[in-house]
Amino acid sequence: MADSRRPSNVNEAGLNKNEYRGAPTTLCAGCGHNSISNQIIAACFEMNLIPENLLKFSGIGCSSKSPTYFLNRTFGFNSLHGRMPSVATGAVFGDHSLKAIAVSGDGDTASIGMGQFKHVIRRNLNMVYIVENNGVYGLTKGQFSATAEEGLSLKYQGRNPYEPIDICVEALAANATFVARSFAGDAKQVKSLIKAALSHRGIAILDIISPCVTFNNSDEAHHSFGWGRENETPIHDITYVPVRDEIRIDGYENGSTKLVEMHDGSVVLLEKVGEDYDPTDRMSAVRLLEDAAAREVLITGLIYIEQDEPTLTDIYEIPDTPLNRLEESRLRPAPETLEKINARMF
Amino acid sequence: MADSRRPSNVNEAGLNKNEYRGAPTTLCAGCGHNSISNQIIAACFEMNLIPENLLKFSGIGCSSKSPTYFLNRTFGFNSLHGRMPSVATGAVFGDHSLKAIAVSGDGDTASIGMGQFKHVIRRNLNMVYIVENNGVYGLTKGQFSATAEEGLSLKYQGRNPYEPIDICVEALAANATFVARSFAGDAKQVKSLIKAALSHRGIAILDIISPCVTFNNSDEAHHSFGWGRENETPIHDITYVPVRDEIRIDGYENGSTKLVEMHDGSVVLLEKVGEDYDPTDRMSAVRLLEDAAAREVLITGLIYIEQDEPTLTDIYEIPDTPLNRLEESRLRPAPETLEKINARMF
Amino acid sequence: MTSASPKVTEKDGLSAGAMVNDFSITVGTMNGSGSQTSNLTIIRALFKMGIPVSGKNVFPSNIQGLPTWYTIRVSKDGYLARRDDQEIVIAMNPDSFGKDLASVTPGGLFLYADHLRFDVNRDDIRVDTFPAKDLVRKSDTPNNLRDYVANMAYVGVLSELIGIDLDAVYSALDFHFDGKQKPIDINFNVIRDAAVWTAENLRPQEKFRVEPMDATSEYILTDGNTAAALGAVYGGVQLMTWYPITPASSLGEAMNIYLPRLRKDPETGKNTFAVIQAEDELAAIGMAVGGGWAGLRAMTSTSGPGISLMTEFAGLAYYSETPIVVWDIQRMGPSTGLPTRTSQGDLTQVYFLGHGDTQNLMLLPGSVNECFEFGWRAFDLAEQLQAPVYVLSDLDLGMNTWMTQPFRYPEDPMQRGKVLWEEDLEKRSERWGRYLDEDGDGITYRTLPGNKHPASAWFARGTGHDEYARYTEDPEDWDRNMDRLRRKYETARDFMPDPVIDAPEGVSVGIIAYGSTDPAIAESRDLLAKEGIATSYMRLRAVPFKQAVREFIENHDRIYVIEMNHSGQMHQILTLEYPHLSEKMVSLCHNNGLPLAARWIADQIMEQER
Amino acid sequence: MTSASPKVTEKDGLSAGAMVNDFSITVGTMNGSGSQTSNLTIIRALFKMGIPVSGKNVFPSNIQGLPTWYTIRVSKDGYLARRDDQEIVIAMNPDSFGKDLASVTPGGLFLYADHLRFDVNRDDIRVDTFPAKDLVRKSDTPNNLRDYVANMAYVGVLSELIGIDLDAVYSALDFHFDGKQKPIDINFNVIRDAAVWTAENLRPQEKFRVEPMDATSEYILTDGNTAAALGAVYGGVQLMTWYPITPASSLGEAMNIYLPRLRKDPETGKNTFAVIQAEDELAAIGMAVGGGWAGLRAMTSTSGPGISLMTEFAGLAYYSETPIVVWDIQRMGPSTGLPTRTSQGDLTQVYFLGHGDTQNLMLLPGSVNECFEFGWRAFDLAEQLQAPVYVLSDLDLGMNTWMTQPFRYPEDPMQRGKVLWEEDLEKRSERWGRYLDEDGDGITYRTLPGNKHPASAWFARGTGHDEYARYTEDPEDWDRNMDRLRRKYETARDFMPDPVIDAPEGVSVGIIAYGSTDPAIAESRDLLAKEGIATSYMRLRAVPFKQAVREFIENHDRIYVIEMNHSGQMHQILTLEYPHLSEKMVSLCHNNGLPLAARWIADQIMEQER
Ligand SMILES: Cc1ncc(C[n+]2csc(CCOP(=O)(O)OP(=O)(O)O)c2C)c(N)n1
Ligand SMILES: Cc1ncc(C[n+]2csc(CCOP(=O)(O)OP(=O)(O)O)c2C)c(N)n1
Ligand code: SF4
Ligand code: SF4
Ligand SMILES: [Mg+2]
Ligand SMILES: [Mg+2]
Repeated sequence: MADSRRPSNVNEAGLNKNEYRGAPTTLCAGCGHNSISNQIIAACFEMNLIPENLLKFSGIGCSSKSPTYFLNRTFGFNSLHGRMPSVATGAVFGDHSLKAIAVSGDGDTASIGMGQFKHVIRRNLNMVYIVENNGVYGLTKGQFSATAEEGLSLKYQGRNPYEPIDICVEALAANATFVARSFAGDAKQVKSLIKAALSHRGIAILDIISPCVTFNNSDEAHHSFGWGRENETPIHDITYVPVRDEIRIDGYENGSTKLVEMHDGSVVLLEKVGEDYDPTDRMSAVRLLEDAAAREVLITGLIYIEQDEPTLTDIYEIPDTPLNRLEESRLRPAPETLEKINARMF
Repeated sequence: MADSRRPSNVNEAGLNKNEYRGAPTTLCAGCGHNSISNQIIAACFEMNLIPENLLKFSGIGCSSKSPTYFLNRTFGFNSLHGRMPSVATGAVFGDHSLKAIAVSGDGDTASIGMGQFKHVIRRNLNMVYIVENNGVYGLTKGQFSATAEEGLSLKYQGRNPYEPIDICVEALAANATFVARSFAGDAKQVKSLIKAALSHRGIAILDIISPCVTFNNSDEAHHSFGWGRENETPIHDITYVPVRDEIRIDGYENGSTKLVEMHDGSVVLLEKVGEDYDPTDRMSAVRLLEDAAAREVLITGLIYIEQDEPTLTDIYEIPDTPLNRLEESRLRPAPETLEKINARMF
Repeated sequence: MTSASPKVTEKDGLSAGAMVNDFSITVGTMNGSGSQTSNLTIIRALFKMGIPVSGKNVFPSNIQGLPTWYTIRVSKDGYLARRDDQEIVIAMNPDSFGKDLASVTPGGLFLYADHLRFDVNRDDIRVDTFPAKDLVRKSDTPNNLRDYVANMAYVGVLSELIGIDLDAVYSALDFHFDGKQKPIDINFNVIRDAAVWTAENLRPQEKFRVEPMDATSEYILTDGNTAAALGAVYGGVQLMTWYPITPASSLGEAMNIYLPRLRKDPETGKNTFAVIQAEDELAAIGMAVGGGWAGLRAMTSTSGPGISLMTEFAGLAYYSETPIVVWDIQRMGPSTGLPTRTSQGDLTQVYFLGHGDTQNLMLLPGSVNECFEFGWRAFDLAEQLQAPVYVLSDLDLGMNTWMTQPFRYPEDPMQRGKVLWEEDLEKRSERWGRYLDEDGDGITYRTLPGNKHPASAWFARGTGHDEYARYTEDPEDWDRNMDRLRRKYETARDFMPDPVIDAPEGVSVGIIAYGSTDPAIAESRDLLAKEGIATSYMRLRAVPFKQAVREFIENHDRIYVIEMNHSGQMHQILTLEYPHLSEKMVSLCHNNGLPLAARWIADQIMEQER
Repeated sequence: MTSASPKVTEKDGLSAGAMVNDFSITVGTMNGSGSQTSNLTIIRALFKMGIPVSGKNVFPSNIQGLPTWYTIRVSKDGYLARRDDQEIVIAMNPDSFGKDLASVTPGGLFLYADHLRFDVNRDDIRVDTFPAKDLVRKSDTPNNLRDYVANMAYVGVLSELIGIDLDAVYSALDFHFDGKQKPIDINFNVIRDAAVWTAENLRPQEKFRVEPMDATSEYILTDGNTAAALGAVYGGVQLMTWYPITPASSLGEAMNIYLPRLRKDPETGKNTFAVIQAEDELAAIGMAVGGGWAGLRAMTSTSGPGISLMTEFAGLAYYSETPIVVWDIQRMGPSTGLPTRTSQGDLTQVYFLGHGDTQNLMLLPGSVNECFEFGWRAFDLAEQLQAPVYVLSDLDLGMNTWMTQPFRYPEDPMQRGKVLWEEDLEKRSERWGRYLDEDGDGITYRTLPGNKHPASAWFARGTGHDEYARYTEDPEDWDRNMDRLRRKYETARDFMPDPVIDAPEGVSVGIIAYGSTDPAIAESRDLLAKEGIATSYMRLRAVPFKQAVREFIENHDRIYVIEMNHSGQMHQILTLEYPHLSEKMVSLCHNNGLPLAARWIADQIMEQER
């Protein structure tokens, strides 16, 4: 149902794809992060989002640089290492009508950022939180991150003796309302999950294995392209169906496909691949992840979703008018009120 | 089999109980933390531990003050708010033959301390980590902590809109090798669990509900004495049997009792109360906690134990002689070695 | 109703040696025992009688069971500073009995509850006991409340002995319990019974008396943290992010009390604010930075340890030029130090807060009233200067009860600084750049998230950036930006509040101070004047300084820089600003946790001026 | 084997206008393209030829694909500082071609790979191209390595044109590839082929030549972070806790390399050390504090952002008097700033690090060799003074390749400070107290965990404590302890390393500097001498200062304090120490991310001295 008067390279928002791009990337050629940036661009373009209606956030790292490389027309804050969640939390109160997209790294989130990661989830901030997970510190040249698998060996670093932190397990433990895992090598799934996340109200954690081709891409490494291609095991085939295209869905209604209706009316189709999987059941999510870790397979897909929790800004009952547009008359109480207060001060 | 020549008030270490006490408490009368301190004293006394063979650590808070009130003859560090784990980690390398006992609060651990809490677990530091969990910030006069239940109302603070963080769930997510929950009102169980924890090699997380009688002790509050007494549901009866008393165990060997042999040869007896529970199975632990949270009951007992993971100091392969006793000859390489290095510097 | 004993109504109090409305009372109790209500009741009653009064709470860093002291000073001359002398001491706590007894000034009065069984070995003071527990038992107080109410006994005894009007006491209780009759009666009955018992059993005394005055009608009674919170409320605060810490917590809690009452949106009835208790101070300031960047009036409040944790974000706010307000209610450091003792020890740290080259803006409130003023003004400054503004209060100012002038409604409208919205960008011909110094004052124009103009967006960062907020490592770009920040700092001088100067003609001795020491300085100047030493006084209200500061120093031969820290931190900052004047400046520091006393200041200066 | 072209062997290089062993070469490449190997090969070859040489890497804060520059200076006079002039420029990167071309000094030489298709618009320089890709293609280099090896082409071209001995080049490769023949051959073949091609196709030049000297045999070639790590290894470091950050990471990584080789326990073969990569800087310093308290030689290394995060722990270490060593490899701030650019911008922050009243100890290494010395000495000082010791290096010193004197084995045995073990406590009659100042120097005796003596244990805390480490809020206790800390700080002056002073008789102009600027200062003094301006020079090596510092200032009329920051931070610290001498001290700051050049210093001083 494309609009006939519209030039083919322009979406329903009247924008062409370039208007969703950012500055040229300065990341390494082949870096997983670049492909994720591309899927963010594609998803926003295809969803007809207005760039000015979004917000970008990141911490510090190669991954955290990537918001420079998408959505030039979107306000953003490249904050501090591990502290992106707090900056995003404050900023969203400025205009809660904007949808936030955050990009972080495994070091930025699971090492220095663990505390803020946990607490932003607990507050259910309305934000897509992408962890570009490569098991190393890219920007500081290849030290172990907390998600590196036990036994991994890296130049100058020796052998990693610790069990990895599982971003999705941690997200579930903190009661995240949307938890997904994907693989930068699986562009189609990455894009579908980003679209679903953008349609979710509340925090959406996307743990995307995004290989560092420079420092951690040997085939045995669990965050490499090679290992990912070998071991990726989708729990379902995901298709995102935008709001107005429900007609399209009919075909799918059948036993082998699960249908998740999102708040904005769009629909996420989960087509069965292996055994049945219900992403609305916490325990099966936990079991899935425990089992995947034990069997050392890279399961991907929409692991968990819970749609009825209020977001942080819901809880605070602020006006529809963005707070940052309220004028003085609505911010400074009248003089009489102060007289009353003075009188009350004994 | 008490030693007949020994005066009755003296243990096998030749010490009387007073030698395990600390300074008089300055906490509120009736504070749950005080009863925990008493159980620490009792456990160490009954286990015949030498105070100088232990270490004490804490962060900041009423709970973190409590190490002042036990084990006067033990070295300790009352560190910074939320940062006890890092200080303990460094200190244990000074003399890894010492067993560390740490006391923290729910604010100290689950709010500001979440990051270090997670990472000290990941490193499996050989330490008993007690969280005296009262759902509030006691020392700063009663603000919500991150473990406060949703809907709790407190003076000046209003209503808590967030879901609580579950210390045990978080500990499991981070692969803790010993996870237990107890209730300060259940002195016997607290003492048994502390003894078991002291016999565990590796990190032992004890989440002990320890009511703040001054700021959060109304009967409906989930961290109150009233609520605890009403809702405590032990998953088993725990008895700690010290090394030399194995004979005593024989009686117990039967279907209704599980037997956990600890590294030091002591044994923990878990006597069935409700349905069977296997504390060595991660998934049942997770299920147990999920279910308890849903049913709003305070389950207590030894939730999970895994005994074969190396501790942090094991991993680092340091000599048996404590590092802090190595003399210069073992710390400073010989002059020739430096000449070689200079020669190698092109 | 008048005081239970007729004697008091006779105005014979002004006999020789009598000290009318001019002495200090210290009560030694156990914390968590409810004595705070009794002490506030006394203060309020005296205030109600029109007598200038001040209270200093010296409490331990725990919640219940340790000795705690409350000192009330009445001063017909309106001196509000702490005094070392205490003419009347009331002892309620066995653990501090000895200390309390020893602390009575010779010729003074010592009162204690008769359940404390100690023998008194001083004959240079008057000593009386009273049956605190008895009085409560005899009253119809419910058992569970008796321990708390026991402290009301000394209110009654004191009232009777020094002549506090029981009407005034009653209205103090009425205020405290918000008109709730039951608690008012329970407490007042004990007080009245105690007064009656005193009249009947204790020898009246004429030496220390209070008599009604009319010196408080122009004042209110409150604390600096409440004032700061209210100032922020009237300053239009939109985002308050905090983490509990003594002595700053009551600021955040006052917001929880007043914002819901005062800041419901007139149009929608919704909240025009959000107060978030963060998981720690890093998150608290991080949220504030996010909010300030997004155009909100954002603030956080903390104390020393929190400031230390905020250091990295402070640098980001400084360098990304994000407006935020940070209240530092100073307590004694280094490290965790003494959480319940006051100090002015964070100046140099805050001045240099952040790695690399930073210079921060500081406001220094000198009264509760000024806490209110800076509560709103700090936002104007932060948004006009696009920088973090640090307000350095302290425990004494923030938590103690002060008589202060009523809060003044902000005279001028909010200053939101250089912000461009859609229509502003529409109007422009030339391209806008976030860090483009169009006006030459170092302050550039910013746009805010939510702006729908396609040219409005920019990517904020703590890394090197050019005029268009693009990342750059070019040496010239870096230099140019740092020079502009320096320029902005110079511009800031004009925006910061003026120092308060009292420099009489021909006076050669100057005093420089700031913050909560103001009353002590004022009183010490009178003491010095009596000794024939005339002084000028400049109270600094902000860093960086104005021209006037330099002139004050130039116009005096010797300047004493008086402060409550160990290193003479303001003296250090003044030395850096005016090295060529440094020879004139003498650093006088006192920093033991107790508010400064005028006597100490006077002695120090006299020592050097003689 | 000699250089491929016979011409070069003729010693006619010293013709008029020729610059022998005295010019700079800059190579512009793309980072991540392996050019670092080529540049190091050139430096090492020159060093091998006995010619004083230095290299400055100016690289971007990303991993691959952006322009990066490497400047090599040869100086027969042994000057190692950066120069602004570059006589020879080699361009390998299309993205920086224009910039590179413009950067050649008039009369200079510009070489670029012929696959860069640009036209050159300068006739004041000689321009040549060479077939980098061709040469590689013709060589038997495996495909996957060709891009890396391409950069070897310019090594060959340059060697041929200016006369670098190919034997020296070969041994440089031999060293780099640790004797592995295959990579050595692959790279050397390309270099040789390029040299041959050059001899056959390019006009030889005599203007810029290198000729063998004997000026490097007394030196080694390495970087400051490696030196610091090795110094710590020989200082007996037992616990190294770090979190990755540029430019400090290579210090931690050097430990990972050298500790396992050098510090296996002679008796048990086990590790006498632990290196922990912490989850962040708060944990890194927290672990160090725990280790230091437990009697380990504990250290951490970081840069500005990390220092900021360590602030709260810095205060705890200071106030609990816990020995730790903190290396700050300074980079450009404020905030994240320029992670790959050098600066000296953290001085005032570190000096005042921590809320409340703190004064910290700083070491300021001025050479790679001194990084080694302070690597071990810092532990002696920290343990003797029971305080955190901060070693302020910078990116230039830490990461660039320097020729420096060989590392000297620590002259004196380890100083472990005042520690009491079981037998010491046995011996004592009087009671021991952790904070009891028995010697009057402010330094007290400590016991360590594991001590089995029943009287050895104490409870460390950041809160107020008395002589026996018991918690106290008593005002006198607080004062007394702070006074002792001040006393200890005075004691520290005697322990800190002396400044290095060169003050010729009768010279009135003095220079004060510190750290990595040393070579630039030395060279600038020669430039000034040529202009008839004699100067004295004091290189500070530590804060707090010794008497000698004051005397140096007193003995000169004008002192220039030269540093790489924006605020003149050392000038500020000197002003605070010697306000009465401040008029003499002029602050000269240069801070754009590039190491200081002698010319700039000389010009600045001449401007004022003329
Ligand atoms: C406070 C602080 N500490 C350390 C650094 C240095 N640093 C920059 S990026 C980074 C880690 C990045 O790793 P990750 O988040 O996994 O991102 P990646 O580069 O792998 O995509 C570190 C430690 C910093 N910038 N700030
Ligand atoms: C960095 C820092 N922030 C804040 C504080 C103030 N503070 C002291 S104790 C405490 C919370 C204590 O709560 P919890 O850990 O639950 O211990 P409890 O008192 O409840 O036993 C806080 C916020 C501090 N001391 N340091
Ligand atoms: S270093 Fe690794 S993570 Fe960073 S850009 Fe290169 S490939 Fe990506
Ligand atoms: S305030 Fe609460 S937590 Fe603190 S001592 Fe009192 S009862 Fe215990
Ligand atoms: Mg990573
Ligand atoms: Mg608590």
